[in-house]
Amino acid sequence: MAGDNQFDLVILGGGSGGYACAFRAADLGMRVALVEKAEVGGTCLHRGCIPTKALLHAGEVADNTREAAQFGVAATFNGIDMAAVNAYKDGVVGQLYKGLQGIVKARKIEFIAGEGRLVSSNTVQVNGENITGANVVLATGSVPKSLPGLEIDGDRIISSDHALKLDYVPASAIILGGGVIGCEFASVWKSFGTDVTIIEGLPHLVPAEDENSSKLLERAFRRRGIKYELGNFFSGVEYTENGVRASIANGKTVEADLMLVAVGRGPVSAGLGYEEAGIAMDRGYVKVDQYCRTSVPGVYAVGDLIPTLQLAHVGFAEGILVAEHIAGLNPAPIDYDGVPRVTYSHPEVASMGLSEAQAKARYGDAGVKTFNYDLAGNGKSKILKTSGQVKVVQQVDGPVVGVHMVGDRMGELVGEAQLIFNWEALPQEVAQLVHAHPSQTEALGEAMMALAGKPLHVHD
Amino acid sequence: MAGDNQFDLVILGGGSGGYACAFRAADLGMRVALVEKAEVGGTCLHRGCIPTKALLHAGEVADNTREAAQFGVAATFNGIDMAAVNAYKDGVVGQLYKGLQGIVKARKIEFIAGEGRLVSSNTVQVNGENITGANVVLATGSVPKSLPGLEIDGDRIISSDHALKLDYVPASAIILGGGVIGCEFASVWKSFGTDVTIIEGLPHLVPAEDENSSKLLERAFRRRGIKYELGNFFSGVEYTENGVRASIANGKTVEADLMLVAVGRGPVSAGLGYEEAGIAMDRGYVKVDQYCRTSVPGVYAVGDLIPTLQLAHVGFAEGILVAEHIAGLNPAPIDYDGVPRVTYSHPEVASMGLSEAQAKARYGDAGVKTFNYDLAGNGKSKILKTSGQVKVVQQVDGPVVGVHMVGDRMGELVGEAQLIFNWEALPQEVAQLVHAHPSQTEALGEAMMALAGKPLHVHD
Amino acid sequence: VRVPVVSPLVRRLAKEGGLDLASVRGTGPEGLIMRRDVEAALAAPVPAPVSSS
Ligand SMILES: Cc1cc2nc3c(=O)[nH]c(=O)nc-3n(C[C@H](O)[C@H](O)[C@H](O)COP(=O)(O)OP(=O)(O)OC[C@H]3O[C@@H](n4cnc5c(N)ncnc54)[C@H](O)[C@@H]3O)c2cc1C
Ligand SMILES: Cc1cc2nc3c(=O)[nH]c(=O)nc-3n(C[C@H](O)[C@H](O)[C@H](O)COP(=O)(O)OP(=O)(O)OC[C@H]3O[C@@H](n4cnc5c(N)ncnc54)[C@H](O)[C@@H]3O)c2cc1C
Repeated sequence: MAGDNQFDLVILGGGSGGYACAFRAADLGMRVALVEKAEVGGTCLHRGCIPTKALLHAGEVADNTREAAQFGVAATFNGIDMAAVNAYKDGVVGQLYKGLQGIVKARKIEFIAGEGRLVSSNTVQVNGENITGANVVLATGSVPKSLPGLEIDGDRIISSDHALKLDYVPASAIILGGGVIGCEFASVWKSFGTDVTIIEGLPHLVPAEDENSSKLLERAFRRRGIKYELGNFFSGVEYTENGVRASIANGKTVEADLMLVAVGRGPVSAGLGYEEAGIAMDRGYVKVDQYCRTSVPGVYAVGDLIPTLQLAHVGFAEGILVAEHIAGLNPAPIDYDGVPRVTYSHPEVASMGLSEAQAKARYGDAGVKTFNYDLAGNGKSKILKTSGQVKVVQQVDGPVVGVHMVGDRMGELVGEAQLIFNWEALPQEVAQLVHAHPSQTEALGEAMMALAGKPLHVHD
Repeated sequence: MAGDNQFDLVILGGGSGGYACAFRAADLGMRVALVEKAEVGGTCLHRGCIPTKALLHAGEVADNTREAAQFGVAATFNGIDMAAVNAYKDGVVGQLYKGLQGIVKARKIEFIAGEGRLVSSNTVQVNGENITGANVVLATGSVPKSLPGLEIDGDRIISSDHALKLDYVPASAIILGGGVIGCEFASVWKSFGTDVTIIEGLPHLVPAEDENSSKLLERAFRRRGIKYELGNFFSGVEYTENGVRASIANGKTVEADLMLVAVGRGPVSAGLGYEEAGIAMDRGYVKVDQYCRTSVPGVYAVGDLIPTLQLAHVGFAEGILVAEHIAGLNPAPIDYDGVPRVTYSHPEVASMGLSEAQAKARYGDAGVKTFNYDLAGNGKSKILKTSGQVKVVQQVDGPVVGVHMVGDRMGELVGEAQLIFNWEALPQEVAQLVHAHPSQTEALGEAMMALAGKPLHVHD
Repeated sequence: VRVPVVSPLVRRLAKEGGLDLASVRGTGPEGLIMRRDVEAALAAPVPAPVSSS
């Protein structure tokens, strides 16, 4: 650490939100201290986005291998070598981690290893030393939550943190929670050969998505043999001789080797001095305005610590916004409707903007037009043997206000959907651009053509 | 056939250009006759885009299976079952063909099976009958070309038509021509286990692409063990006992089981009455203006028959343009720079707009700025174990004028790149939208952020 | 009736600049209004009249 403990910016927490803020602030010429008790990269790199997607890709390879004969490839699937899967996953994480550390160094950010605590509105205490900054950013992120009375033992009742470190493939698993994380693990484990049952109290899987997407995912999961119990809440779990037995409010029980608790994540804020410094909080989250300013001048908060979408790229955006705001660049606040969302299961669920229900609430039932393009008409999807739909929600005579996609590899289409939504494009403005053939992006193009009144590969 | 042979529109040829025109014209209320000597769908569906991409996907599955251990999946690759590969490929084609036939029916297009000939500016003769239309569209497409004196025997010296029907995997193959089709077959065959050598007279593979893309593809092919001889022209071929021996102008020779001739495609126009009807031609191509009008009023031409980019989606666009132009909708002419281009090899090459060299020719050396984002920094690409780059060409202080990408699955990113290019977006307009993490679209986002002066995951 | 513009971005640019697109002459194909046309109109010394639509 430099002898001088006075910085332009002190950031507490080096996850997606914290490090993005540090990178941008350093870029803008600030002297930045980044305080991190574990590893730069945070949840996303070490316990979240990246390791889960590596597992999902290993699952895709396993499925490809198992189903190779469908494509004319003679192959034998001999099983999952979990040690090798973990070596692959850790290799990916390790390389990206090295990359991040390199950027921290290159941008001359003062990385301070240690657990920090806010001791005043401009001071973070770490390793007994006070680090002060003209501005402070709180970015301590989140950790897995549980339900009242449900104890995560890390062995048979586990969180995503443990699930990512399992050194074996469970023969059977219960997944408590059918949101993004639950569905991603359901997908991985099924691909690895586990007998999976999801318990979700709400009536649908990925309940935050447009109902059409939920239904399509449910259909695909059913075909894959992933079981789910929807619409009835979990009522308890007990240990059996070799596993666990979960009960559901409707009286059913499910037995399995282990249970993954994926009921959400809670902010890391207790005992860190936030309240003492006068920062307004709400159920553990730090309250902020549209520039991520807390109630205390000079103190900002970003990422999973604030009650916005818990996504790594939202953390990036908030971190960058804060750095630019401090630098006086007058950045525009983030339009959270404009943030792309992806569930990387097999099949993937990707979306932008408003669901049909949300759009109708905003524009009235008669103010909304939708079109569902079925991937059955899309050549590339047929080649991949994936099914699903691209659903587009349009404000009548106006722009596209929502895009909802289900199908393998749909996550990459959200890049185009994001421009369409954020730039308020009219369907005809997209429809006049002919998409590459044969690609999955064509499905988006076909939906826009249909909404623009000029359907191409569509059965009338 | 209806008793009445008088139509609003007669289209000669039911490939991508012809059927898209028929669909749109029928949509707009015209009575349409579609004359086709073989099958609706043409080259693209039956002998082009679709079957090649099915083979490429089978190749991907084979590679995945072979390399499964890298991802922790224990598997044995037992070889390619060409009969099963062909059944898969034909299944995909068959389903899409059925879909197309359904649309022809649903839109009440008069499908006339038979070889047609233009006998006057408004009449096509087929099966001895005259079919007249207020307007006529020529859409007879293209077929594989060869070189002077090089005879395609369909056995050891073959075209893509034959290559798509092979019922065995050649042990070795020479590919004459390193363009899109040549590189796609090189990729497929290598995945299937063939020893492949490409002979290309120009100094690079995919020579129409930005030089950076060519170099990246060459590097990737070299790593895959695909051999190539660049910069020296093919000088001849002779039969050996069991195969062929090709000679190159520099004196080298290459021996293999067979040789695929992929030196381009020529228009189908000879003997069809075009010249006799007074239609201006140029080396077999039909000459057209920006609305695809030929020199004879009322006669249009679209697709591979005219000297524009030989791509299925260009055919679609031209077909639609013609239908809308005839209907008086005043469509804007096609901006051919704005058409996405994809080579679906492993890795893929995808591009939009101008190469760096083209941009410099247009805007001057000082008028162009570029940025290359290496996929090594992109999490999702690391997970897929693919390498490559996203290169963006910007007019200084202006919009993005070119995007050039190499890497597995980059073909789907061209959807977003297409909007950026065609909508004249500035890098900062894209940069302010945070991309989904972890996705390959992030690489495009990172390149835009870097050009906008706010690099995120970039080593300075 | 919508005025044909090259992109939603250009529409937004015009809206943010208080520019009535109907008053802009497009220099693209078929009179399509390009980014350069809107930028030129916005930079013009005498601002184009804004319609109260
Ligand atoms: C299984 C899983 C999968 C996910 N998949 C995706 C996905 O695919 N896409 C996506 O966008 N998002 C995904 N997420 C969410 C994403 O990981 C988070 O939104 C993101 O990591 C939040 O970033 P953050 O910076 O706010 O917090 P975190 O990443 O949690 O970082 C907080 C950092 O602060 C440090 N810290 C905490 N307290 C202190 C202290 N007192 N002193 C010093 N340091 C401290 C922590 O060690 C940590 O490094 C996933 C999450 C999980 C759990
Ligand atoms: C191996 C290969 C791979 C390709 N991959 C791609 C790709 O991935 N993406 C892409 O965009 N493009 C690809 N193409 C190019 C694409 O196939 C063509 O650009 C497209 O098919 C051109 O469409 P068209 O309608 O002009 O001609 P065609 O598709 O050739 O159709 C012409 C039709 O006219 C019929 N016809 C001809 N003469 C007569 C007559 N006298 N009477 C009646 N009917 C007649 C033919 O039977 C045919 O059906 C590929 C081509 C090949 C060969």
